[in-house]
Amino acid sequence: MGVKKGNSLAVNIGGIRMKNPVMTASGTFGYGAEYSRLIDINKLGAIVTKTITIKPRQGNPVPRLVETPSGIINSIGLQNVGIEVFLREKLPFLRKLKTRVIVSIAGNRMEDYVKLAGILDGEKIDGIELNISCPNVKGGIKSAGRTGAGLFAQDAGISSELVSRVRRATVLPLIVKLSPNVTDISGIAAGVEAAGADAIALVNTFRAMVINVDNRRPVIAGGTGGLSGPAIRPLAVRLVWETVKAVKVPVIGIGGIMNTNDALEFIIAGAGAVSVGTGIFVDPQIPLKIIRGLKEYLSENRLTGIGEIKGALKI
Amino acid sequence: MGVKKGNSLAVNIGGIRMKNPVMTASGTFGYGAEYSRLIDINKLGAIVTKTITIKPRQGNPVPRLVETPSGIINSIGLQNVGIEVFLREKLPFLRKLKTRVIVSIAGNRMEDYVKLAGILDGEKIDGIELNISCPNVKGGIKSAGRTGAGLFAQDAGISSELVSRVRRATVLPLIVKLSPNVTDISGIAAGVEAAGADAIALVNTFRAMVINVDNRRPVIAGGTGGLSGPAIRPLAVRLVWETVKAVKVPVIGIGGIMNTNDALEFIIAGAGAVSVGTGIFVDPQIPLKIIRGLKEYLSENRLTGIGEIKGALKI
Amino acid sequence: MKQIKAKVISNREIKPSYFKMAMNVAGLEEEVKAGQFINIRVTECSGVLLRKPLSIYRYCRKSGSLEVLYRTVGRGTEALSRKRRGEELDIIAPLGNGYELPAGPEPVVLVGGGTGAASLYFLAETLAGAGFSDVRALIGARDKENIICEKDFLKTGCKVRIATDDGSRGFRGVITELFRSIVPGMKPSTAVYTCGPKPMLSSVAGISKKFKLRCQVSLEEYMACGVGACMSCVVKTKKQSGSGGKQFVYRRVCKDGPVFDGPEVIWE
Amino acid sequence: MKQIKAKVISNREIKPSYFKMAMNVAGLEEEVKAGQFINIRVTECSGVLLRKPLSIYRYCRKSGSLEVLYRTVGRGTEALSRKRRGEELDIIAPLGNGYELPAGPEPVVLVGGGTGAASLYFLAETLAGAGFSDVRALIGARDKENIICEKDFLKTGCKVRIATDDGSRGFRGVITELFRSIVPGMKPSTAVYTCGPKPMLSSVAGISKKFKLRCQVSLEEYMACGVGACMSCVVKTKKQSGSGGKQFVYRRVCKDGPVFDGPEVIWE
Ligand SMILES: Cc1cc2nc3c(=O)[nH]c(=O)nc-3n(C[C@H](O)[C@H](O)[C@H](O)COP(=O)(O)OP(=O)(O)OC[C@H]3O[C@@H](n4cnc5c(N)ncnc54)[C@H](O)[C@@H]3O)c2cc1C
Ligand SMILES: Cc1cc2nc3c(=O)[nH]c(=O)nc-3n(C[C@H](O)[C@H](O)[C@H](O)COP(=O)(O)OP(=O)(O)OC[C@H]3O[C@@H](n4cnc5c(N)ncnc54)[C@H](O)[C@@H]3O)c2cc1C
Ligand SMILES: Cc1cc2nc3c(=O)[nH]c(=O)nc-3n(C[C@H](O)[C@H](O)[C@H](O)COP(=O)(O)O)c2cc1C
Ligand SMILES: Cc1cc2nc3c(=O)[nH]c(=O)nc-3n(C[C@H](O)[C@H](O)[C@H](O)COP(=O)(O)O)c2cc1C
Ligand code: FES
Ligand code: FES
Repeated sequence: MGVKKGNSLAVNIGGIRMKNPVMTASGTFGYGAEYSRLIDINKLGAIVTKTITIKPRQGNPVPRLVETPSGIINSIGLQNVGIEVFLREKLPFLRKLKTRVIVSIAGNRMEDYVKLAGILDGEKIDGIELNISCPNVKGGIKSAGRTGAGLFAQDAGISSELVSRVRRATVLPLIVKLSPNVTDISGIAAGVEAAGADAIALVNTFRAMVINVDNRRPVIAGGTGGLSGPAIRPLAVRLVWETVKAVKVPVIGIGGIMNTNDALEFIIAGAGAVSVGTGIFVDPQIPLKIIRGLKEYLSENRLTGIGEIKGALKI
Repeated sequence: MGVKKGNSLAVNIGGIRMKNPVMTASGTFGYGAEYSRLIDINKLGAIVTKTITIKPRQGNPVPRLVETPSGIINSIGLQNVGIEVFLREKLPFLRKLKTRVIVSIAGNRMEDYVKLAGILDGEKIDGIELNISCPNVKGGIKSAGRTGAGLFAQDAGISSELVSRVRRATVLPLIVKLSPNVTDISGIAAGVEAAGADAIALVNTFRAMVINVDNRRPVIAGGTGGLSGPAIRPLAVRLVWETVKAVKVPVIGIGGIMNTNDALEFIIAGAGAVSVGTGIFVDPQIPLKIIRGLKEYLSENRLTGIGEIKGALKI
Repeated sequence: MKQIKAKVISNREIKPSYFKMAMNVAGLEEEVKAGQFINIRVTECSGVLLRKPLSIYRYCRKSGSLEVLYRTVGRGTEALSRKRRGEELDIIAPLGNGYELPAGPEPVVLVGGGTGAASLYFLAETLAGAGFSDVRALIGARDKENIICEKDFLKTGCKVRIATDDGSRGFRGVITELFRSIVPGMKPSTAVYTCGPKPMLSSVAGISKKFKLRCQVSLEEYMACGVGACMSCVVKTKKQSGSGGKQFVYRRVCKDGPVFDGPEVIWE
Repeated sequence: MKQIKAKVISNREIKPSYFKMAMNVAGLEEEVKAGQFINIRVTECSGVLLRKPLSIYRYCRKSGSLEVLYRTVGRGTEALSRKRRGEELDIIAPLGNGYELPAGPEPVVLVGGGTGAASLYFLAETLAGAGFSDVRALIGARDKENIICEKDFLKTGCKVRIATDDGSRGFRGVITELFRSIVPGMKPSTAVYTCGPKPMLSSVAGISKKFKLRCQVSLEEYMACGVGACMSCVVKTKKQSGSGGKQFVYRRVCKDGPVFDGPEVIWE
């Protein structure tokens, strides 16, 4: 299939210029190096690192993972090396890559995010993703001094407050990753946009539970975990579509993307870029296959740029 | 596998005494008759009818259905014969059955529910299920004179108000079917309990979208539809578990139940009964297989009644 | 209607991506009519969840053998194509109303597009058995590689005409054009049966109406239950007397159909 | 580590629910060590999503043939068991660290439970090739029907002892009891390798420690990526010097293992 000259996959996601709109989702691509022998990382639009916290985190007890119909549930609990080791041992490898590097960060309290953003502000990275939606760690709303035990991203007011505080700590492009575990995504999305987010990523995982009926315990050691994979794709596409209608900043579509068709669904729904998460485990080639597939789709449909189909949904 | 004498599957769901806890979910079992040549309906714990409205409804344009990974999305739009034809033509068949008959009702406005409950109050049925959570019809919060375009079941206050109004219209056991498309199920569940619900059923479907990338239109004619099937089971189990912690009335677990193991997950999470929906399409024998399977589980585990494992989750 | 385990007798690719599968349905104990279909569970893997509806292409009550003819278009039909002799399939059969045979010895025209030829072949066989001697089959496809059932029709004694979009066999053009070209010569009592893609059905129904021929169309719609319970598979039909003020009535392809009288259907 | 398409050479049931599958991995171009594993995509159907990790049971660099030995326990392994000669599998191989061979010509004891025998057999073959002459294999299973690889071990020149829980073959009782009974006679330089269910590994590691034998254990954990990226497959290990105030360190079975020194692991 010949690719027409001038076809362009380049996108600008809140100030991050990527050569194509295909990214890897936080937590599924480690710190990049792990997959470097299996795929040519330089071809990716961007890498989002595993979420980094101030101190190293041990993460949750095992089992941390279970397969479900067309999905998986994980509860890693943000096991990561901490910002110090990350900067010293992981970032140098990432910097050498010819792809955009986005560092995902999280904390138990708002101050943690602010501090991490401040530390990263001086580093040669392309953007920061605020993971305010991980269902597998404590903290969140309660830690913000409010009632309720939800995630930051389950409360519009708290999400906005967090984003505006982080906004003051860095000039780097700021992506805010939202939770799908909400009644109304559009209010939350509009709130973080107003607070200064340059882009919105969604979805993070859906809180889920599997029970072992023999020992009558949850299979995931922590009780619940987060569901990802093809099972959630139709939910994620709907959420992205609703979010796109509510904000002007670019939206990164995530959730069960396994091939070009899936990526196109998100883009047509309005996503400016897409991230592959669980799909990486199934076939590490998926992001590169999607990049090729998108090029072909553009040629076949005589389009000159991916922007032409972004949000092209007829409804 | 010999079944020990005295094993009992009998349950009491908000005043509805069922010989076993296995039901069919609204909208997937028609008005009962459709499946009568394929399975012995009399063996079921209860049947929940297709949701009935005051006037007959045409339902939504086609396509109304699409398959997704381990799930289906539907947007039937409550096509039904209306309460009059239901009482005249469908109920007589149902009354002859040796199973409990629960009539699901819905309307665009609160008054519709009240009126329907009033009409059904005089009929020989075993209970009413309030479908305040169908994602495929208009009405809901807006029709209650509030702002927002959600379902009744996405607003705790409106849900409670609706239930307390219906409560005054009937002495029949009242099951309230909730939506999983919410940030916090426990508040809504507690609210409808306080308003007089005798039982809570969940989940209804998750709002979802699939896009045809060739014509760039949603596959479902109405744009979005509701996701059901095994894909959502881990989400439904989690929601039932959270709900059970928030209320004292029985909870009916629904979502992707395909076999005995799945049913047991819900029961161990705390459900008093379970409903099979999408599973019926895949294999109409599933409810009966589950009834046999539950009996075997009781024997194998030397339990005398299903109540012994209800909510037995160790966490 | 019965849910039974049917053992695969054979399952072979008759031409690229077209398969014929025979299975033993000895337990069926029921009359089977041309135009009816079966609903097959193709895999235990939840990635393909729903049963797949396929028209009955052949049925022999004596041997208990039932055949389907299908094209692999997606996950479900591909899974089906990997089934081998001896494997058991969970099927629900027979489903739907089936074609209504003509009352007298009228001439009959069958218009089949794509895999639509499968159910029409079963009808041709039934008609031959019932003594209908003037049966013409028009089979259409994109190109000659996609023409199916030609020999089958010939064996029943039909006169067969072929149409291909690219002209690689028979009439060059769409089958509806071929149909339109022969209709003027038909007797007014001619019965028309058609099965295939919706635009073709609509066009055949329209032409038949114009020439006052009775036309039965066999529709396809996305199905979940296959037994009339879920309301997924509806088609807009003209309101019957007594259906109130509505402009149309949605009827179920699986239960009220798949065969409808052409004029009943509202084509959109 | 490489992702390649491997053609199935053979896949047969060696005893009820145990399968041996050979595949062509000619493209691998890499050394393969006993104790390493491969990660197989068993189906395109999303109902079984993750790759399935299986130990390398045999590898012949010259012919490019790699074998696994597996038991069908769920959807994934069942799908694998239906693969036939000529089908292509998407595999990532080789993964993990593998067993470290003893430095000198020490006696070696292999303790395998269930399918754990597979990777130990590959080790036995390697040891035989490297000139180790005193290798003893203890194989344990529920009953004699579940004993695997006995002949394989014998062919490498091992001394083989069997233990079955029900006493239907060899020693009656758990394999760890058999191990405990022979350890007192072993030289202190003996190297112990063990693979199988976690309680068995823990026990073998404990006994080895008591008798001051070096013991390597091969662990299993639920895996998603298999390459060290996702942190799903961790095991609690003793903190190394320099890992701060933590009581333990989670290490990745897929990347830092699956083989660990017995004393490293915190058994819970
Ligand atoms: C009454 C009836 C009779 C049929 N007879 C035949 C036949 O004899 N031979 C034949 O080759 N095909 C027949 N079909 C079509 C056949 O059912 C579909 O090709 C098949 O279901 C596709 O499944 P898939 O998983 O391979 O494809 P998918 O990838 O799921 O879908 C491909 C396309 O097939 C259609 N389809 C998928 N699932 C269904 C479903 N459950 N019900 C209806 N349509 C669906 C959709 O339009 C979809 O776009 C018939 C359909 C109906 C409704
Ligand atoms: C490094 C390693 C080497 C292995 N070597 C062998 C071998 O040589 N022979 C053999 O028969 N088995 C081996 N196993 C176990 C094998 O991977 C599982 O039996 C298989 O994945 C089960 O998949 P399933 O879909 O059939 O079963 P499921 O129904 O999914 O699960 C059955 C059980 O298998 C385990 N399991 C499932 N998926 C995984 C996964 N992705 N990773 C780890 N465990 C899982 C779980 O404990 C689960 O309870 C090995 C596992 C690991 C981690
Ligand atoms: C094993 C695993 C670990 C994850 N870790 C993180 C994380 O550290 N930070 C984060 O923001 N999201 C994390 N996620 C969520 C993914 O980035 C992604 O949002 C989600 O999995 C949905 O996409 P998918 O269906 O393509 O996997 C993780 C997901 C998985 C499966
Ligand atoms: C085709 C279809 C029609 C449905 N119609 C209704 C309905 O009329 N009323 C209702 O309360 N729920 C309806 N539902 C939702 C089911 O009752 C059930 O809550 C949901 O499908 C989840 O269960 P499942 O995963 O077992 O299907 C429908 C579901 C399907 C698939
Ligand atoms: S498929 Fe359910 S009504 Fe036709
Ligand atoms: S399986 Fe991903 S880190 Fe081991």
